Amino acid sequence: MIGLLSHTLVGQTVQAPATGCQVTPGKVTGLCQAFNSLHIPVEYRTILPLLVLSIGALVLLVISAVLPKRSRPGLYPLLTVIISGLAAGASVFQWIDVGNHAATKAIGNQIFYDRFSVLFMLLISVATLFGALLSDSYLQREGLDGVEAYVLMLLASTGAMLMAASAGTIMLFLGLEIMSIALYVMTAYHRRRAASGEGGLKYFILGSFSSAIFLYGAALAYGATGTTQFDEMSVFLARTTLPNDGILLGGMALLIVGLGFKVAAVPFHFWSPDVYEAAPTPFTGYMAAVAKAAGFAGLFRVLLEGFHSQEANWRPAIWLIAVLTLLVGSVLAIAQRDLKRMMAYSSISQAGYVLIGLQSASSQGTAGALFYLLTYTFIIAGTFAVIGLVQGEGEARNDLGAIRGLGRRRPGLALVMLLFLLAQAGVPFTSGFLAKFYVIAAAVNRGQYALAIIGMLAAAIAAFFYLRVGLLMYSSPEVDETKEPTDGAALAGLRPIPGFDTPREPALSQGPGAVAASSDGDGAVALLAPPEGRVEIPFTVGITLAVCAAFTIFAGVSSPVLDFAKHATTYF
Amino acid sequence: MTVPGAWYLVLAAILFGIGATGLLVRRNVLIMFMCVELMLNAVSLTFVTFARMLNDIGGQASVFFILVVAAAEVVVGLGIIVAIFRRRPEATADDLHMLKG
Amino acid sequence: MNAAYIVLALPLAGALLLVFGGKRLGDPLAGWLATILSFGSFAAVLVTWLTLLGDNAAGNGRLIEKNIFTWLPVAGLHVNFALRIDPLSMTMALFVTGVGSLIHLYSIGYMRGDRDYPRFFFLLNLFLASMIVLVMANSYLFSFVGWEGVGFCSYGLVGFWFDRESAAVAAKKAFVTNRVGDFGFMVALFLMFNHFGSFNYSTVLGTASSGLLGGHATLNGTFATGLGLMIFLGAAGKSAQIPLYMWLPDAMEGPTPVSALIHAATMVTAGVYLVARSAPILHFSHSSQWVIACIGAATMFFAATIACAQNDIKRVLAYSTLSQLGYMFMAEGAGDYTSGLYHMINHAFFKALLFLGAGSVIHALHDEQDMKKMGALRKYLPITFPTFIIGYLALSGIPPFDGFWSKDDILASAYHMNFFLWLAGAVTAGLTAYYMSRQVALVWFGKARWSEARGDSAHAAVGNDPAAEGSTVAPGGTGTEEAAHAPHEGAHGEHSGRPHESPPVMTLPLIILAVLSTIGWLINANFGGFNHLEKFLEPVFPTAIAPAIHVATNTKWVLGIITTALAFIGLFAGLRTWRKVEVPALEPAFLAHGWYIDEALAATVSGPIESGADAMAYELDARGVDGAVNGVASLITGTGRQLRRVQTGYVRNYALGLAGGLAVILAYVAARVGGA
Amino acid sequence: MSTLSFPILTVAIFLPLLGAAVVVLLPQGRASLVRPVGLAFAVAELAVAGTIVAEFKAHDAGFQFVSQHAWLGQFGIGWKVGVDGISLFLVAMTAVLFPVAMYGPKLVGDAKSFMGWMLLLEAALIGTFLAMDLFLFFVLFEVTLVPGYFLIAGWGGFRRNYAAMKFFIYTFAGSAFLFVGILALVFLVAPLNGGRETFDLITLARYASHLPTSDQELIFAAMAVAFAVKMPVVPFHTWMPDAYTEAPTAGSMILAGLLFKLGTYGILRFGVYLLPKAAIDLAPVLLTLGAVGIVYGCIVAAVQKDLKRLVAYGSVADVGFIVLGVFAFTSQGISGSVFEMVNHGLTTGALFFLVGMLLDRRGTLRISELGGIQKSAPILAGVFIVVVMAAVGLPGLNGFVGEFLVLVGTFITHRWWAVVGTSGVILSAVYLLWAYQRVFQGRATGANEHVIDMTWREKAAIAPLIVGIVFLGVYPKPLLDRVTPAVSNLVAHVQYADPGFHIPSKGVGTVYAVPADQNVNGGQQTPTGVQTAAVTPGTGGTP
Repeated sequence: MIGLLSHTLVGQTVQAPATGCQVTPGKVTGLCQAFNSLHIPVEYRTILPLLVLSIGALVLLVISAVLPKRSRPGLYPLLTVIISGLAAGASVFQWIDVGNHAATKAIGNQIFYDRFSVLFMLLISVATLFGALLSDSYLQREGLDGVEAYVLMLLASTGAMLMAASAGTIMLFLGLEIMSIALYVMTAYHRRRAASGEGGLKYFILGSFSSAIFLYGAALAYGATGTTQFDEMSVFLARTTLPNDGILLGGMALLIVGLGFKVAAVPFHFWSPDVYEAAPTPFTGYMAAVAKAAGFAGLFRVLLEGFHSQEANWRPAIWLIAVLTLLVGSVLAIAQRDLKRMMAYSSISQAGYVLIGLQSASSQGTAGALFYLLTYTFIIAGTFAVIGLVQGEGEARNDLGAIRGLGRRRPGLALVMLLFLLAQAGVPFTSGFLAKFYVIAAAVNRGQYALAIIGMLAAAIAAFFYLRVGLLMYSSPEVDETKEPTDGAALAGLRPIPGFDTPREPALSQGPGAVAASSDGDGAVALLAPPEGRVEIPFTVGITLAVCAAFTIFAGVSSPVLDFAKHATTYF
Repeated sequence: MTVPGAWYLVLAAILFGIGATGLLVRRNVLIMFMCVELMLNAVSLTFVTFARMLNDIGGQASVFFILVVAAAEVVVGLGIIVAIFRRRPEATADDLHMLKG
Repeated sequence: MNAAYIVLALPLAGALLLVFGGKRLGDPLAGWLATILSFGSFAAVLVTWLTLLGDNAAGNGRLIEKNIFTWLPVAGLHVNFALRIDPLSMTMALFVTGVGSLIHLYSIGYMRGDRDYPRFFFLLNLFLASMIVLVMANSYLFSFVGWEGVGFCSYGLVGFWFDRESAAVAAKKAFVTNRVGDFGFMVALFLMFNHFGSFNYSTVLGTASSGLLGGHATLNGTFATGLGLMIFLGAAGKSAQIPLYMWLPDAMEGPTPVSALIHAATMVTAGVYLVARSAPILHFSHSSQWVIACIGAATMFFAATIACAQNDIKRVLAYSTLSQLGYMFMAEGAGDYTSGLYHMINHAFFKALLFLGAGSVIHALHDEQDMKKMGALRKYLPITFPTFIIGYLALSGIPPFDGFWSKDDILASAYHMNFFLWLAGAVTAGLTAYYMSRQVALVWFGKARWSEARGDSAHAAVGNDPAAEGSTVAPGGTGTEEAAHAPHEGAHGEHSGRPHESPPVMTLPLIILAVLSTIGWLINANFGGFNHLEKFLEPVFPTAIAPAIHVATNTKWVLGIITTALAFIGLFAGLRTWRKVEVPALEPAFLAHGWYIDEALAATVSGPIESGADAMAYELDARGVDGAVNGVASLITGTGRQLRRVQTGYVRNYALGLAGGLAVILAYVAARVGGA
Repeated sequence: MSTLSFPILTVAIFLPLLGAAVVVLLPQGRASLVRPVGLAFAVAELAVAGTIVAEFKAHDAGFQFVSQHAWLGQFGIGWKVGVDGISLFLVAMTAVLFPVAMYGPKLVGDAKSFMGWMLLLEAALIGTFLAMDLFLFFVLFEVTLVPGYFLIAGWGGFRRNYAAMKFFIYTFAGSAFLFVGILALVFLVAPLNGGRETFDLITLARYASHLPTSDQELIFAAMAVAFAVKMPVVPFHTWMPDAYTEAPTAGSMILAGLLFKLGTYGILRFGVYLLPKAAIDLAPVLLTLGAVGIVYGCIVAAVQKDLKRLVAYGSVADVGFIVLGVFAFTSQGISGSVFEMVNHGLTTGALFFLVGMLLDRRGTLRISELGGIQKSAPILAGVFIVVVMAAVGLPGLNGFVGEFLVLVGTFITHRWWAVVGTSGVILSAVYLLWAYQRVFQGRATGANEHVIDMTWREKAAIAPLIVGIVFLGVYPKPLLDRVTPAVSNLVAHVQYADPGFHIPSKGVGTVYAVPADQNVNGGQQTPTGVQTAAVTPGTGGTP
């Protein structure tokens, strides 16, 4: 199946005149000469990272077939890291190469070769790098180490890059499917966990349902505008005023629903909490970054590239979706007690902010959204890295109790986790704050005051559960029921901290009305004692955490990353 | 006499509707999966109709992509379904409700 | 010419020395240091007074201002701390420091053996300094600083024996009631600044040279009335007039020298000084003059009636002070500021004398304050008895002594203003004579009731932790001091059982004050043609502001004879009824309880305020506003829990959600078809 | 605008930051070193603040020691810091209060992270007072929340988690409006500023008054909400008693002493200075809230059962005075409110420190269980009564000067609010003295009999506050000389913005020159171009 896919890919596109085959890494040039009979111009440099990843996946498969079983456990993650590193390098080369001239279409004008797609390629390859680094120790611990996971990850990234660079709805659909199918299998990857299978199946059924809806939208759009290419579509729509734009708007709506599902916007978010909880932790981190980024790339291509002139029609719809996503995401996250599920809802809420950027439909809004996605990748990778470490063998302890008292057992790890939580809450001097600032600024610039305020209030609600986790880390490891606070129940399960306990009798502040906002639903849930023993931090995870933390602070304080995102939207 | 293009579109829309409701109503996972395939075919029909009406080859060509993707989906989907329902053959989609809340 | 600075510097230095070094100085030394400094300040005032008189010869309008430093330089507002030496401030300073020094001397004896001895003299010296600031300030604001400083010292001194609950409550009550008065004073300050742009007396009130009211010449009626009433509200707070008088009787909880100094001679007269100082303002609003006169008269009469029914020796004198202050305000209301001030000086002498005498009686009977347990003390206190009698005669207004001269002038000017005011004044003169004679009869004559009283009152344990509080609280809420501050009693050691004369350091001031109470007529007895005070104060109260009240001399003689007659009638009535045997409580309970005003006030005002505050704090704040905030939080978490149920876990429900979302968007799009 | 070569202000911000880093990185073994090192940095910061105060030229109304660096050029955001009369003494007070808070109260639990959070909080606070760039102000305004949260949650009382969470979320939600308000202002002003977006306070202030009035009022309202929550003004105050009561002694000293100044300083600098016309239009609303706050705060405080909660509610009343002063728009009113901010920091800081001492000695602060402590701890009672008298506003202590200036200033323009405000003088006496009487006077029973008096360490720690209280009360001239020019400049700026709004020039000889920087087409004028004629003193007595 995969072979078929890559063959069609390579076979169909590769036929470049001699000039096309400039100097590219060894593997490709050979094939290039062989098929120069077909006269379709192909510039490989436009899809270089994509090629690197897909061919890398093939190479990995071949090597695993050749080498004896269990020869060296660390080989595959190492190779994946090298491949994604190469892809990242390629996209940096592309960034310099694309310079600042306008977007050009390549590969039989199915691909947009501009800074927008290059930025996504960089983002996706970095996310893959982190995914590989985190999966290594996880898979060994769970006894699932094999080459399949890494191949799937590379192929999913290929699909994501394709989506980001697609110039037409069909190519977008193709990328969407390549990524989604790989993700379905990754979700169901953990054989021994029943939840993993269930999550995978749910994701599969709903994913295919939404792809069908997306495709139907593409068909209707094709019918209305006569083309599947975005630039031709916008030219057509700018030129003609359709007498009856029912089909066009229907198509647009369906496209929005299809891609809305992918980025888990409310009301299409139902799948994501279950899937995030089901999937193995490193894959969840990877999915949260890559799937969301690719989905938004698609949305931006469709709405800001294709339907730019129809702005008046789709902006109110996105406004409503954004508000729902912001509020429902935060509110539901408060009621959670499972760490991964809470992170799922929190990532839904974060998607709301990118929707704000989309809704303002300005180059500043897009730049804000890109910056948000870029910084979010680092933050979510770090967060899930810590969750992966804390949850222990067989993901036994996903509940909030797992992180309890981490501040005492591993102060460094706790500090890094605190940084990621505060970044997601949008506390200044972290990239999270600048991301929210950029997006809200774009909304305010377009006069969307209500949306801006709702966005910030959602951040306030979200801060509630981020800080609760933060505080849990610094609260006492021992859990004894006796010292349950009598008057005005303190926040669920947060006992006074022995390390920090002031030995005096509590300064009972009276007032009958002081009922604490106890967040747990069914009475004070007894949080289980945290797992004993030290939390070992493998080398690979250590690097990821360090890099993510450094980037989160660097992007939060200085402007280069901001300018990088700004340049990526020159052509809107 | 030539049947006007709109009829085909309506037929495709009906097919798509049937597929969607089928997925919502039926409990058996395989039936649900077949409904998705039905929806994809409805879309192919729409594409062909529009291609014919617009007299443009692009629409026809995209049908091939849809078929390819549908095939790929079938392979992977059935793989997962089999993996899960091997132990409990009579299970339906509703038995899978461990993840909730 | 910096004697003026010394006047203020000495007591301040004394206060600072005592607060830091007080503990080391110990029992008598701290007292002597404070007394010497206070006498030094008195001497400095004398020097300043003489130089002022000298200047007068040079004819520069008898006004000297001494600048200390700039206090508040804020854009338009510019306030300096500066002293103002003019006849009015000199008169006040003279008797304040004079009487103050005598009381310092007296306190050395009275307070011997007390645990917090240095703290007492620190507060006394600080009080003296604040009083000097109050009277010698050159601006309303600087005198306000002294005004509040005096309030704080009275708070400290009334609550000196803080371990007694009633003293602590009385101190708080005094301070808070004073603050109500200060509210009025502050509003007056704001009005002043808003209208004149400054607080200086010379700007606001104008000097003889610069014309009236800082060159404004006239003040419109309503503004003057408003300002005048606010100033009077401040004065009423400090001088315990009708609306704000309750704190003075309770302030008797403090040691007796405190009552003498603060609640008889100096602090309570601050209000009278302020009204006198603001004469030019009051000149333009007759209505406020009327208000002052009427309230003065009402307080005068009201307090006199209550005084007739008190059993505690100090509370009688307290209500008598209220009554005499009523006289002074009536005089100022009637426009006769000079006689008001003259009565103030006389009152300072004989009231201080009476209080100190009472103090020496209490001292002799080991803290016994209930007159029902005294009697026939004349044989045992040879010096206190005659001085007390002189004071008693002066207060009752018997001719040769001071009381008569000043009270008579006041009644004359009251008569000039309105007959009924004079009538009230005359009746009160009679009442005054009555209750004072009652007191003298009970304390000095009749049967010696203190002997069997000695047996039952709990003996104070020797040593300095206060004995269990004496439980005998005389009816009518007259808190007795009784065995509470026994410590200093222990110092005497001998328990002869028979009262003994106080040591010379206490009797000397009594003698001096007695002398002063007799020669008061020298100052301003216009019957005898002496009007030194009037001539001395002339530049402060020029005829333009306080037109001279000329009552025909013979009507003045007639009035004088009538009041003296009334006084003698009251005298004989009092002595006769109370002289012989102990008569059961003749006084109606109604008067004893101070017309039940205190209890009524507690029930109608502070009770509801208390529950209202409780309601506001717990219902409105804790449940209302805080409830709203917690409500929002639980609302959010509540919806969170409800929404969780929507996530059922069934794949088909999710697909339904997806389809529902699709339906909504399609409906929206359908609405937009053809639209924009 | 004197730009000192040596960026002393940036040093003032980064020094505590460096201190926090050093303290946190101290090796685990050397725990004993933590407090001395922390204290050293705090004292060093005090020295820096001292030099700033010393170097500050008294009669210069504009910003001094301004240092400016590019930061996020894309949005016109720059690192611009400067100090003027209004913010000078707030910085000085911060520098004084932190060493006292760190050194004075007894500390339980992990000293290392405590010192770290405290130094971080100090850096953020001083940065907020010095910020001249709206973005920098907002960022630091928000950053103070995190250390505040962890100080309460880590070392607080029994219901600390609830109180800390409420403190964070309430203020964080409030600042959402400030965030949107600032952005709206920046983007509305951009076209006037030649299309360039800028967050610089001076340029924004110049163009902001040219926006349509409705926009100005909306932006001001948004900012007012955020600052009202932070101050806290009455309806938004419910987080404050919980936060101050549950915080550890040092925490409540800083929270009550400094954190709520962000709100009042913010409304003055970024509300009134930026949008004077809107400030004038919305003044009645805030004045009413202020006056109500005074009365409400005192009454509710009077009936509290917990001494610390009582002192906390007292702050609501003091906020009322400051709000009254700010919205009086007269020199006296605003200098009074700036002075009151400094006062309140010292007085409430001392009060919470003393309450903390009581808590350490008796273990409980329920007033019903305390009584007659003066008997066994006279010095503690003596210092307590001095601070209580300062809070009540006894002349000769700092409270009176601030309160009097505020009330005089407010009386000129808004008479009846001032009268209601003056009632606060009585009510504050009631609740504080009643509390003092129940706690310190009366008969001592049970454990109250042997309460040990103040130790040398506590005396040394509280000494600077008491000296400050007395000195500012007796001789406030040096402070007022530096505050008044900046305030007069602000008042002239307000008066210029809305000629209709006439401020009667109170006092003889007050001359308000029209500030030169108001001519928009003029060059890059800076407010120091303003000449407020030196105020000729009234006809004070001449010896």
